[in-house]
Amino acid sequence: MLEAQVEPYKRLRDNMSQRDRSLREKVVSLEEAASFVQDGMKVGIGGSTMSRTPMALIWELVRQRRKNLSCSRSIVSTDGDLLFGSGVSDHIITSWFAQGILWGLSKVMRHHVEKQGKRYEEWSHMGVGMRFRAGGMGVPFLPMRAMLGSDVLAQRPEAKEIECPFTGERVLLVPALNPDVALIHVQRCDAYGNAQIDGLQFMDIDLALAADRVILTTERIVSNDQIRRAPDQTKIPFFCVDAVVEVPYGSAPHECYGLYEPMMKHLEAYVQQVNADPVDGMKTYLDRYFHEPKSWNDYLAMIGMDELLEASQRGRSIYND
Amino acid sequence: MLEAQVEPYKRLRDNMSQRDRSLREKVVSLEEAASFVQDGMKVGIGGSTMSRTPMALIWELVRQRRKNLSCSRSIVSTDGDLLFGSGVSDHIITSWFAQGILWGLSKVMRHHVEKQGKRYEEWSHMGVGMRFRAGGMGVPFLPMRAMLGSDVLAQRPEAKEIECPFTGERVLLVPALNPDVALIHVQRCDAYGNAQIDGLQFMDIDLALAADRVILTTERIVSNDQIRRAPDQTKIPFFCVDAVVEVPYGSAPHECYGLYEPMMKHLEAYVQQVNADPVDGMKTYLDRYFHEPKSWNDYLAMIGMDELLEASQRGRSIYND
Amino acid sequence: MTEARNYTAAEILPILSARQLRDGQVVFAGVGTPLLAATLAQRLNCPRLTILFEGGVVGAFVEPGKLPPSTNDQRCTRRANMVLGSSDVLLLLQRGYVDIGFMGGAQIDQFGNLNSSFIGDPANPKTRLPGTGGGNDISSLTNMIVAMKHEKRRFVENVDFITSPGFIRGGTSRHDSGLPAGGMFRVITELAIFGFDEKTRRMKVLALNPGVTREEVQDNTGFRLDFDDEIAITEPPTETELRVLRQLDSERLFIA
Amino acid sequence: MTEARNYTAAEILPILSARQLRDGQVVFAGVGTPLLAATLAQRLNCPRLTILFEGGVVGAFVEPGKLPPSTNDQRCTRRANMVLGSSDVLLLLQRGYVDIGFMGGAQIDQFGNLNSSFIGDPANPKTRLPGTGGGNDISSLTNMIVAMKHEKRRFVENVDFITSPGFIRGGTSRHDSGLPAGGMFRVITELAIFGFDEKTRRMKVLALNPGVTREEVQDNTGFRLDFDDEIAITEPPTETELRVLRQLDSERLFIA
Repeated sequence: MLEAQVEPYKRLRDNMSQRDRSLREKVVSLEEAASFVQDGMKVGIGGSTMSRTPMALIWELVRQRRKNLSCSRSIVSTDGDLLFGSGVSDHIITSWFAQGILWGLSKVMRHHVEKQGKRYEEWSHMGVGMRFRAGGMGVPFLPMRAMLGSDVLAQRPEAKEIECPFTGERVLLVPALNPDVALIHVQRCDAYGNAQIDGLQFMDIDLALAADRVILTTERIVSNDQIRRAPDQTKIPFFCVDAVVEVPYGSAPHECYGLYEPMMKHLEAYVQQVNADPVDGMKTYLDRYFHEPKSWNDYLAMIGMDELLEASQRGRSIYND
Repeated sequence: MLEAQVEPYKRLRDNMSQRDRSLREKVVSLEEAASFVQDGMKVGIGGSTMSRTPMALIWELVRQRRKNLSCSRSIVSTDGDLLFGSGVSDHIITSWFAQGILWGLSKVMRHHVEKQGKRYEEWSHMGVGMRFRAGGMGVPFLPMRAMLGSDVLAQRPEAKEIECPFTGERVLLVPALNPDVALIHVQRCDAYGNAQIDGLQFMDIDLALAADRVILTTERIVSNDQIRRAPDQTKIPFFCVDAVVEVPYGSAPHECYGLYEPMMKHLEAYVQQVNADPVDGMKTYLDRYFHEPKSWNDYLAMIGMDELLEASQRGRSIYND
Repeated sequence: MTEARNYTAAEILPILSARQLRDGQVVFAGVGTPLLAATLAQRLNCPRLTILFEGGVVGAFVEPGKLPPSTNDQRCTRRANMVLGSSDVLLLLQRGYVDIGFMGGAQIDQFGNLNSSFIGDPANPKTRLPGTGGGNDISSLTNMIVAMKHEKRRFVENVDFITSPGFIRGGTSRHDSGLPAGGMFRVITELAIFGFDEKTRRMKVLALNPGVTREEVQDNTGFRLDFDDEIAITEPPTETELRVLRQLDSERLFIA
Repeated sequence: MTEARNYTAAEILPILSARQLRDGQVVFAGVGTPLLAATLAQRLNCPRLTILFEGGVVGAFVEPGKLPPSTNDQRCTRRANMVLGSSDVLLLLQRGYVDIGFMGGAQIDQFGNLNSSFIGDPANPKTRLPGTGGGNDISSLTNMIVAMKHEKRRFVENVDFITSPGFIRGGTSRHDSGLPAGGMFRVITELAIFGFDEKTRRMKVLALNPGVTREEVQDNTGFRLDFDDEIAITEPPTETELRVLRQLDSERLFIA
C-alpha cells in the first residue's frame, strides 16, 4: 500500500498527455480555480512558513467546504491550522508545523493530531524538497544523506535505505511526490501562466513541475511581452499551469516578497484566539473572516487599511539600499 | 576500477574541509589561475558548444603545455579540437563533439580518436547533466530514464540499470562526476567570486557545485555591493570559487551571452585550416594564435578589431526589443 | 522526377516537416532543419507553437535572417518565455511536458533507430561521428519527428550503433528496455513521409512527395519498405511556404 | 548565582554562542538565538562570517531592529550575496560547503540528540511538537552548535525521539548509521558550555558561565555529566556585546 504512493511512470505520462499544455489564456475567478481541487486530492502548497502562502486559494477552499485533502508543503504555519481546523484537510506532509516560531506550539495542530486523529506526516525539510524534486524530474526517487539514524526516518517506511551500488555507502531513497494539484502564489505572471518569482523561491519550481495540475494566484497579471523581456526571471513555464487568478494581497496575512511583510497584528490576534480555544476559537475565526465576507477584498478590508499599508511599506523596504 | 570513479563521500568531505571557503579576495592573473590545473586532473569545462567557453583559460593551459587532462563538458566544439590537438587532453567526456553543426565532422577529433587512441567518452546530454548534478548535490548517483535500450548505454558500464525499489520500473543510475577543477566563464562576478550569469546557464551551476576547485574568468569584476543589489541573479556563490580572473572577451572566438556572438570569420578560417590537415594545420594554428602572442589581448588583436566589434554589436542586439 | 520544380531538396524538408506540427504543441527542436521547420510552422499556421531548445530555452521566436548556428547560442533565446539550465530543459522531456521531439538524422534503420556515433565497429570505428547530444534523451522520452536526407547508405536495415532509440528491435522491445513513453512518429525526407506500423514497429511509407514513385523510394532505401494501404501524395510546397522559408533563412545556412 | 548581573539569561545565550564562531566561517543558522548570535558575531569580530538561512539565502546581513520572525521571511535576504531555492541551500550542506550548523533546541540528551517532534510515545504522544524543519538535515550533515535553555526536563538521558541526530547512541553509532560527516560540536546554555568526548561521544562540561558552579549545572541536568579536566570559567558579557545585541534585537523578539 505504501509502495503505491509513487506514481508509476506510465500513469504520470498518461495524465500529462491528457492535459491541455497549449499556449492559451487561463484567467479564471477564485471560485472557478478552487474547483480544480476535489475532495480527497493530494494538494501541494507553495511558499513556506509565512511567505507567499496561497492564502486566497486556501480561504476559498474553506468557503467551499472542501474535505479530506492530503496537503504537502515545505514548512507549515497558520495555513496548516486553518486546513485542519476547517476540516478541509486531515493529512499534512511537512517538516515543521506550528503557527510561527514566535508563538511556540500550535494548540490547533496539537488538538487535531493528539485528539482528533489527524495525521501530521513528518519528513526533514530536505526530505520534502527531494520528494517534490523527484516528482518534478519524472523519476521515482532521489537519493539523500540526511534522516539516516534518526527516529524521523524510523516513522517513514515510505523511504528506503539502500547500499549505494557505486560506493557501498548507506544512502536514503525518498519517493517522488506528485500532487494532484499545486496551489502557488507569485508576484506576477501572464495570462498563459508564465510566472516570475522575485526573491525567495522556496520549493515552488519543483512543486509546479511535479504536480498534475497547477493553480496560480498572482499579485498582478502582466503582458506576455513583459515576461519575454526578462526570460531568465521566469521560474514556472506556462505549460505547467492550468489556471491563473489575479488576487492582489493574495498571501495576506502572510508576506509576499518585495510587496508586503506579514500582517502581525492580525496574526497575533488570530493566534491568541485559536490557542485559547482551538475548537470554538477557530470556528469563530473562520465564520467571521472566511465564511462571512462577500469577497477576498472584503476579507482584506477586515484586516484593515492601516495594517495592509504598513505591511506594504515594510515589504517594499527590502529594495532600499 | 570503474567503481572507483565515484568519490566516496568521506573523501569529498575531507577535500572540502581542506578548502579555504572564507570570504576573501581571489583575483589572480591568468597564468596563476592556470596553475590550479595540474597534469592528469579531471577538469570540468563550463558553457556549451560555442557559448561561454572558458577559452582564455584553455588558451593559457595550452601555452603552459599542460597534459593528460580528463575533460568533461556538456557539448564540445572547437575547444575539444584544441584540447586534443595541443596534447593538453587525451580523454573527453561529453555528449557531442564536432566543431559546430555548420561544419560537419571534426577531422581533428576523428584523427585523434580513430588514429591516436584518444578517448571520446560519450554520454547523452542529460547523462552528462545528471552526473554533474549528482556531484553538486553530494550524492553518489542520480536516476534517469534515457540512455536505456541504446548502444550509448552499452558502451557505459560506469552506469547501472536497476529495478526501482518503489515501482519495479527499470531506471538508470548515473554516477556522480566531481571534477578536480572547473573552468567557468561568466559575465560578471565580484572579487570574492560571487558570479552572476545572464541568459543561458547550461550546466555551470551544477558543475561549480560539483568541482573540488573552481576557476572563474569574468568579463568584468564588479563590486560586492552591485552583486548584493540583485542577489537572485547570483548563480554561483563565492565559497565555491578559488580564483577569479578578469578577462574581457574571455570566450573569444566563441560567444558570451549579451556581449558578443561567435566570431565566425575566425572560426571559418580555423575550421578550413585544421580540417585540411588535422596535424600540421593544427600545429600551425596553435603556434601562431596560442604560443606566439605575448598576451590574451594580443591574441584578440590577431582576431581583429573589425570582427570583435561586429561580434559585440550582434551580441548586444539580443536585448533589442 | 520529370517535372520542373521551383524548390530544392533542402527546402522541401523543412516545409513538409512544418506541416506535421499542430498549433499549440510543445516541440523540442534540434538545430538546422528542425529549428527552421518549427519556426516556419510558427509563422505559417501554428502561432501558438511552443519551441524548446536544448541550450535551455522555452517558447522562443527565432528572428528571420538570424538563425542560430547551434541550439546553445543566444539567438535561440530571442523573445523566449523562459531561459533555464540545459539539464532542466531536458528534464521537462522526462516529466512529459513535450509533445514532439524534432531532430535531423545521419543514419536510420527499419525500426527508426538513429545512429550519429560510429560508422563501423565502435571498438575500432571507420568513422567517429559527433555523438548523441540531446538526441538520445529526446528520442527516449517523447514522440519523434525526424527530417533527413534520403540516401541508401542512410536508410539501412540495422544501424551500426543505436545512438537514439526508435523502436529498438521492433514489437515491444522499446517498452521492454525501460522506455514506456514516446517513440518514432514520422520520418520526413525529400522523397516521402514515413510512419511506423503499430505492431511490428517497422517503417512504412505514408505519403509520396510530389512526382516521386514507390520504386524511387524503395531504390533509395537499404531495406524492404512497407507501403500504407491508403498511400497519399503530398501537396507541393506553396508559394507562401517557400517565401516565408527563404525569409527565415535569408543567410542560407540550412537551405543552401 | 549570588552576583548581581547586568544581563538576562536570554541575553547571555546569543553572546556566548557568538563567541564560538570564527571569522570567515560559513554558518547555517536557524531562527531566534542562532540568527541573532551569528548576526552579532558579524558585527563584533567576524565581519566576514557567511550566514546561510534555510529559506534560501547565502551571505545575508540582517538589519538591526528588523530581525526576521522565521528563516523564510524576506528580512533574511537583507544585503544577501545570493538567493536560491530551499532545497538548493540545504544541498550546500550535503555537498559540505558549510562549517557550522547553528540551532536552538527543545530537548537534548547525553549524546547530543535533539527532540523537537514528540513528548511521550510517538504513536500516542502527550505533546506533538512542531517537528524537525531543517534541523535533521543540518545536524546530519555538518558540525553543530546548539544554544538552548538549561532545564532538567530539557537535558535528559535519552530523548523520547531523535529528531535531529547528535551522536545517536555514542561511540561510532552516528558514523555507522550512514552519517560520516559532522556531529555535535558545542552546546551553549545560560549555565555552561559543553563539548563531546572524542571516544564515548557523551556530553561534557568545557566551561562554566560566570558565577555558576559544577553542582548547579549537574542539578539542572537529567543525566550524569562529565567535566573536562581543564574546565574553564567563561568571561562575562562585555558592555560592547550587550550594547550591540540590544541594538540588533531592539524589538526584543528573542531577548525579552
